[in-house]
Amino acid sequence: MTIADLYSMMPLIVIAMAPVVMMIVISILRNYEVIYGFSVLAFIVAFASLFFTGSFLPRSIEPLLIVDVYSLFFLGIIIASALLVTILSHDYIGTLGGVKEEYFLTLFTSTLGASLLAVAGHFVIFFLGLELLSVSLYILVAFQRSKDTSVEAGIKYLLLASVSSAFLLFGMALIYTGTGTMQFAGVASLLKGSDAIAGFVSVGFSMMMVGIGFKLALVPFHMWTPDVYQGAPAPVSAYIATVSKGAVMAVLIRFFFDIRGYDSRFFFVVISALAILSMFIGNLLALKQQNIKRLLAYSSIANMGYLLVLLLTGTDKGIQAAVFYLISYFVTTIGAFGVITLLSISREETEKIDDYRGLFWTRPWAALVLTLSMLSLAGIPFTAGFIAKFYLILEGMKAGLMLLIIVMIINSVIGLYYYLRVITSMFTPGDDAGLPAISLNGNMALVLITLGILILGIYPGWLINIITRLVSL
Amino acid sequence: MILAYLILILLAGSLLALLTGRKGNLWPRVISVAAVSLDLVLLIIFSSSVSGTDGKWLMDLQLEWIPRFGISLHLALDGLSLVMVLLTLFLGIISVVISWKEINSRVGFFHFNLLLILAGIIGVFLSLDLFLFYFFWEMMLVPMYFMIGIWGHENRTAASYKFFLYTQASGLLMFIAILALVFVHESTSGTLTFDYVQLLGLEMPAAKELLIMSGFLAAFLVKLPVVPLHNWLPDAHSQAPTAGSVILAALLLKTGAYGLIRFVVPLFPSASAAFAPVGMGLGVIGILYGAKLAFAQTDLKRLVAYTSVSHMGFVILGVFAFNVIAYQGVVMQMIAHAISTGALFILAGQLYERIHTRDMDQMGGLWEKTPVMGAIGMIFSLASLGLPGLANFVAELLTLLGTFKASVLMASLACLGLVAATIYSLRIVQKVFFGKMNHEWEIADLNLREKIVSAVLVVLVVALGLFPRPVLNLAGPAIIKTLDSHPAQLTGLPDSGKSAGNGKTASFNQLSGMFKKH
Amino acid sequence: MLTVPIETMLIFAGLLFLIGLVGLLTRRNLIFMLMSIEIMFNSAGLVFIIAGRHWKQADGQVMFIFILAVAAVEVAIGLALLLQVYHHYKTLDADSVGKLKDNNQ
Amino acid sequence: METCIALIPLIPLLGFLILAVAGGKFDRKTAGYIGAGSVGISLVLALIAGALFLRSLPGVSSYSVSLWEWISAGELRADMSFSLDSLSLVFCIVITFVGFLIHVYSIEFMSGDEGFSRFFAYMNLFVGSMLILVLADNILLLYFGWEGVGLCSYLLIGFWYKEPENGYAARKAFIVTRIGDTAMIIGIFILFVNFRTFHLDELMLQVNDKWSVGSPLAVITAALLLFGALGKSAQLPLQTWLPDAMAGPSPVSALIHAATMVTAGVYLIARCHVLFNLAPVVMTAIAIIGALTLLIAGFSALGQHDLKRILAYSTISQIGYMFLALGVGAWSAAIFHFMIHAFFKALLFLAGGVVILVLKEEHDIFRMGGMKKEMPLIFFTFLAGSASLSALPLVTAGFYSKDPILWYSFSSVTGNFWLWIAAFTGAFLTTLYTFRLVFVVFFGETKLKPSFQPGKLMTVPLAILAFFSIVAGFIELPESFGRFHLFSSLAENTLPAVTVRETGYPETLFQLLSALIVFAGIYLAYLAYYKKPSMSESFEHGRIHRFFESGFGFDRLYDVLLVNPLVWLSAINRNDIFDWLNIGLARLTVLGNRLFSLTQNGKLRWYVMSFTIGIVLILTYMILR
Repeated sequence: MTIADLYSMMPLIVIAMAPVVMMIVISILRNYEVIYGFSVLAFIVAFASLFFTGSFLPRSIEPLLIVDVYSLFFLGIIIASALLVTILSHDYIGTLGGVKEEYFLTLFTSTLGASLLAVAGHFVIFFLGLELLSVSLYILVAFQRSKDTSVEAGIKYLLLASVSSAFLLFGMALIYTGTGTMQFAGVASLLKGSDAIAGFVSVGFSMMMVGIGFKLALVPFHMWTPDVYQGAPAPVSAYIATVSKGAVMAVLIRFFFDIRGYDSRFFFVVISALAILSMFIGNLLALKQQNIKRLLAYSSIANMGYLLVLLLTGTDKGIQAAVFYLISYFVTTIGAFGVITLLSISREETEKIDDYRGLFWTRPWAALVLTLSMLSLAGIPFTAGFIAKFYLILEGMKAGLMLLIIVMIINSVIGLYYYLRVITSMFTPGDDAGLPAISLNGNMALVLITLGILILGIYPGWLINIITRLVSL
Repeated sequence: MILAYLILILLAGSLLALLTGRKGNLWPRVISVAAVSLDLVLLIIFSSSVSGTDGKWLMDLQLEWIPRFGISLHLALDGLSLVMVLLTLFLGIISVVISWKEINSRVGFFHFNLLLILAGIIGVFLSLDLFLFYFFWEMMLVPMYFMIGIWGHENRTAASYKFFLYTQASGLLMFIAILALVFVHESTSGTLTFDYVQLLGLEMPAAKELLIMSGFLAAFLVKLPVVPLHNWLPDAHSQAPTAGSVILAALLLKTGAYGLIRFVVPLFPSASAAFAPVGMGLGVIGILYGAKLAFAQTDLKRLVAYTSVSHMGFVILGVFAFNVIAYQGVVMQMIAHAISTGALFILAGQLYERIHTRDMDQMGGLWEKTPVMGAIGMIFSLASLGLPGLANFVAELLTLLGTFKASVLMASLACLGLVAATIYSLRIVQKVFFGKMNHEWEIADLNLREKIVSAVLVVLVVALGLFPRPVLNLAGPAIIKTLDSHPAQLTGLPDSGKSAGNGKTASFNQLSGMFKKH
Repeated sequence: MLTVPIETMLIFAGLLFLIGLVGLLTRRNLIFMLMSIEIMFNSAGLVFIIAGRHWKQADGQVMFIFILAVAAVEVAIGLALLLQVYHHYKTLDADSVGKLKDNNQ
Repeated sequence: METCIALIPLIPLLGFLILAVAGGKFDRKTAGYIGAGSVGISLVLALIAGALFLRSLPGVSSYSVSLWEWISAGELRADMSFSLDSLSLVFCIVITFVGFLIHVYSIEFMSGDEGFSRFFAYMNLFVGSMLILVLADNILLLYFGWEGVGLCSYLLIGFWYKEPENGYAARKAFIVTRIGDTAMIIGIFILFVNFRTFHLDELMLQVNDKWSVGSPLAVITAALLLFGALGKSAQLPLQTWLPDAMAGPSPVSALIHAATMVTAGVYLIARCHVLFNLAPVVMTAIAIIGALTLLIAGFSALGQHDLKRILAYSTISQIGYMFLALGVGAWSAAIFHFMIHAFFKALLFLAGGVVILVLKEEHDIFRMGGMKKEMPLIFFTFLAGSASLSALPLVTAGFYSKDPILWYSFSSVTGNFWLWIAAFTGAFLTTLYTFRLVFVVFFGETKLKPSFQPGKLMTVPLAILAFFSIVAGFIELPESFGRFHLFSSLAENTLPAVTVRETGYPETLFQLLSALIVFAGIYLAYLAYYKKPSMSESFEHGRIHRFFESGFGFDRLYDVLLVNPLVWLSAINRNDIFDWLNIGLARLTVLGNRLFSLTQNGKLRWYVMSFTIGIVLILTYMILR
């Protein structure tokens, strides 16, 4: 391992070191604000180190890690999202009773897991990263242990995630049995060589799909999503919806493209089916949902369904579109959850859509952010979601995936209905039911998010240029 | 650059209105009027300084936007769009003025939306980049949805959903079609571009052309609207606040018609020619079905909404007749309908303000109390039935005549719409202003502000009825250019005048020929 | 030494996995469910061992050790959560822990 | 000259504009002066134009003036331009002259009405539109006036808007005529598509040039135009609106019946005579329709009790005569009858209006009586009008105008015996119902006392009209009376002369017969309604009477055939069947929502189950593929 290898792992090292330092600090001085400040700083440093790392790329640390621009990009997305979630969590977690400093610590460990996924080139890292992510998330989901739903969500998430991990693991084992290697590239090269894949290798891929499908919340592995989103503290839901999914998407794309899954009819059919099911069922489930967190959960199911379309394009451009879509989806989702978080008191969350009545008039600023988020999710011009959908449809159509695109269009319309329901509720007259005031800290995050949504929506050219220049496999 | 300013001024105005909304209700109103007037003045000054009768763009602006996809901010103005933009700005001012007293809550936000809609509509009329066009096309929806949903009548929520979902669904189909078109162009020429000018004259297989065109048609026909895709309209129109109804009827519907002329016909010449019989049929169905339903309504605004369906039937009829006369008629119809229907909605709003109902069964005999309002109502009802001397007559005449050249059968059926229009229009006057008073309404006649608005509209509808030439002359070159190379024009729809020159023979063949064409 | 064909071994592991899965589906007690998951993990571990032996690599065994560690973590956190669940719900019946669901049923 | 022509229609329109915009601000006197004055000025201008025109004859047979280019699109071009020839000159003068008198009369008649200035605004618009119609040099402008006239009839019939029936009558008038107009506009389209011009003279030239006699296009076009004319002129089968149109004030009826509206159809056919000449079938149809209408309307008039409805049916009947004349190609006879009819019908309506006014809106003639004693002046003028309407031989203008029609219906090349018989029977009916009216209203005992005596503003116009009803006929004498054809020689500058066939019978014989029938009619009326009222008793209450009273049941027929189905049609599907499309879709998605919502039951084991189902499905696909 050379020094360059070390440099190329800088972001990971920063993220890994942060919890260590935090533990030490906590043991010396248990102060919420200090820990919070430190974690924000650490994330910023990690993010900054990305640029430093950039000059040493691409580099693969055999046989486990692949650090290339692609993974760097995902790292950036993950870290930035985690940073935003951290900032948004401040007020919410601050009002929790009992120990709460460990929240940020756990956030780091889970981010480390997610980061590992982004650079994974090997089943071991894949598995370890996933487990690190999951285990930390169990804690985060159930962090509010005085609340029964939070605990329930935690145990549900734990059990189901474990089952899915078991599937994933069994699948990996089968593939390893068939190919004798656990490196993505190795698996891919072996698969290319032989036309007839052994039966159990295919079974292995299928079982891996369960594990990945679970994390991405694809139908029919989606059922945990609404329950966990609802039970978990709002910022954690945001985290699950973004970082966790983004990381898994990163590894899925890499793996899928390595083995050229899009060329296989089997994968094509299965992924298409998952995508179509996710779109329809996700959107239909959200249609009449009264709980905004569950609604966002269902919406995330549908959105992952949309994203799968790009997986099937099998081109760099498809990946680029996916990256753009993820970025815009993250900004938007964090925006939506951010408003929920900031308007919630940790004991009693503001999660019914009706709770937001009159928000337009009592809290125009928060309402604006939530409205923008909803419009962005619905893909309306002026928002990031519009360009993202456009990009997605563009690449999807170019790859000739007409059926999926049509399904997506139909679902966009269904989806629009429930996003509008949220907005309508906000401008329906109602009273300010004692929602908490938003702190400066929270407002800053909201400003960032709003700018993000608008800039990506109005002038996305620069980002698209960067992505097309840098991101490829 | 002036074209971009037109939109930017409105956007800036909308933000200002939003921000000053807290300071008081007057500010947003003044700002809105100022912004729209400024636009109008600018446009008039600059458009009068450029002259172009040869069908070229009067103004043209192209800025980079998303170069990766060949998307640019391409705005251009020709006679047709100039007419439409002028109309938009004019009715924009009217909309602000009529909301002066009607809208008293969230005034800042209201005007924010209003100006945003106007910006979107102007964008639609000016865009020459298909992506930009779609961008503006969708941009109009959200503020309109707010307008209906916040300031609307009792069923506003359902109406706003219906409006948004309908138009969004059809818009997405158009979006797909845009992409498909762009890809076809890319595969033949190798460049990815959304630019209208470059996409013109693209050769493609007939089936594909038809398919892509149907995507565009979906969006435009829903907006127009055409039966049976019209259901969003009565709800949206009747539930929206007055300014919303006016903008919906007078402007939003026109974007559909504009889209047909600007995009469908030039981009898909042969497919549109093939579609013509169906299109005309839809037009006729719209005319008659809209009229039939208009007659059955008791809700005044709903009635007027269905008359829009009927009147827009003439537009689609004319568009698929592919000749200059019909197109001039379509342009006139857009303007005339905008004015007359807008005025009727304003009237309904004024009545609602006074007696708090839109149910015509509750009205009656109001002439006695409000002769001025009655006279205005009468004039616009007459306009709506196409009385000569008013703008609608010129429009319907040209449309029908143009259609007659293309298809005798369709035009003749559409003429039945004239009778139907008489029936429903007179019903308005009869039910609202004539007869006995059902209730002892103690209502005041129009005040000065309302009088001025109505008077301006009356003057306009009469002036355009008697002197329609400014509009016709403005739109003329653009129309001729649009139709110039259209196959329906070249293959020769029956040119009976010329063939009749052969003498007194073969008249019967001619006639049967005329019937057969479509 | 008796050599068992790799397919047989895989089927054995598969059955083990299936036992875990069926256990998961049939048992209502959360502790039993956790145990079933352990079985599933271990069946996967078994396959890694088999494969490692088949390919004459140490990778499989390394992976198994990772699995053991991870499983331990899972169980540790799982049990901690179970305590909390019991605290709130006074039961470990999986079907009774169901406050989170769609309400409009 | 040109200015004159342009100003003739514009001045009444200006009057309309002033009254409409600022009507409320004037007192009644001013409003009346503006209203009547503007028509008066038009009259003067028309007379001047007429004089100039006559002086320039025969050198120049038409003048035209173009104001501005109205519509131009593609090859289409229509100007706001007027032209004056002998045909339009006659119409102009009659319209302005009779119109002026009616306006003057109205100043007094309407003096008690609250909508005074509105009334005059409408009346001015009416006259203006009619003038546009007759002066238009292109058919589109003609249509402009045509519709304007229809509008004004609507406005004026529904003038007393508070009675819903008036509104319905007004609507009926507009809609029925609009049906005709729609046919007409299609006819105009055909003309334009074939000749690419709207200009009337040019059109007629080209029609003559390019279409052969009896060619289908010519026939269809002529038929369509005819249909338009039938609507406006209240001929079969579109006659039903006119009797109901009595809802308006009496001067309005006078204006509609005498000078404007209903004669528009006659004008149109006369104006397009070239086209109609090319369509002999249509010409025959016109003649037959005219004959049928005059009979049906004559019988219907006999069945009416309402004074104004009697006059209304008599108008339909008289227009039927004009159509008959047009149908047999006796163009100038038709126009001549139009002119004379304008005088006496205006007179009758105005005089009748006075009767109704002074009897406080009593319309039933059987509740009147003895008016001769009460209002002798009205009686004499009314008598003059009646005599003229009945075509009392030699002394009335009606005789000179109607007699040629009777004669040509037989002697024209397209005329025949049956047409003559119809016209002849019609003449008898006319006399009968006219003098029924006279005897019932003016003779016998006084049943109602007049509430006041009419003033000068009313009586003077009556007197003038009475004068013209008697003497105006002398400008055109039948062939058998000598060669004095002032009118037809003027008209024949524009219209072709009638072609007469050799019948073998002298004209005098027919004149004698029609004179006899007139006297027979008067005598019968005298017997049945004055001398021995019992004679008519059984008739007045019989079933036939009811049939006549209902105008041969056309209204009922149309109700059953058209109106009811339409009302039914609008009643069904009031809520728009296509809405179910949305409702269905919405329900479908909500159903999907409910269905899938069931799966989210919060049960852990079920969630694991879904995993299992998922993997089983995938594996199944893998194996089966």
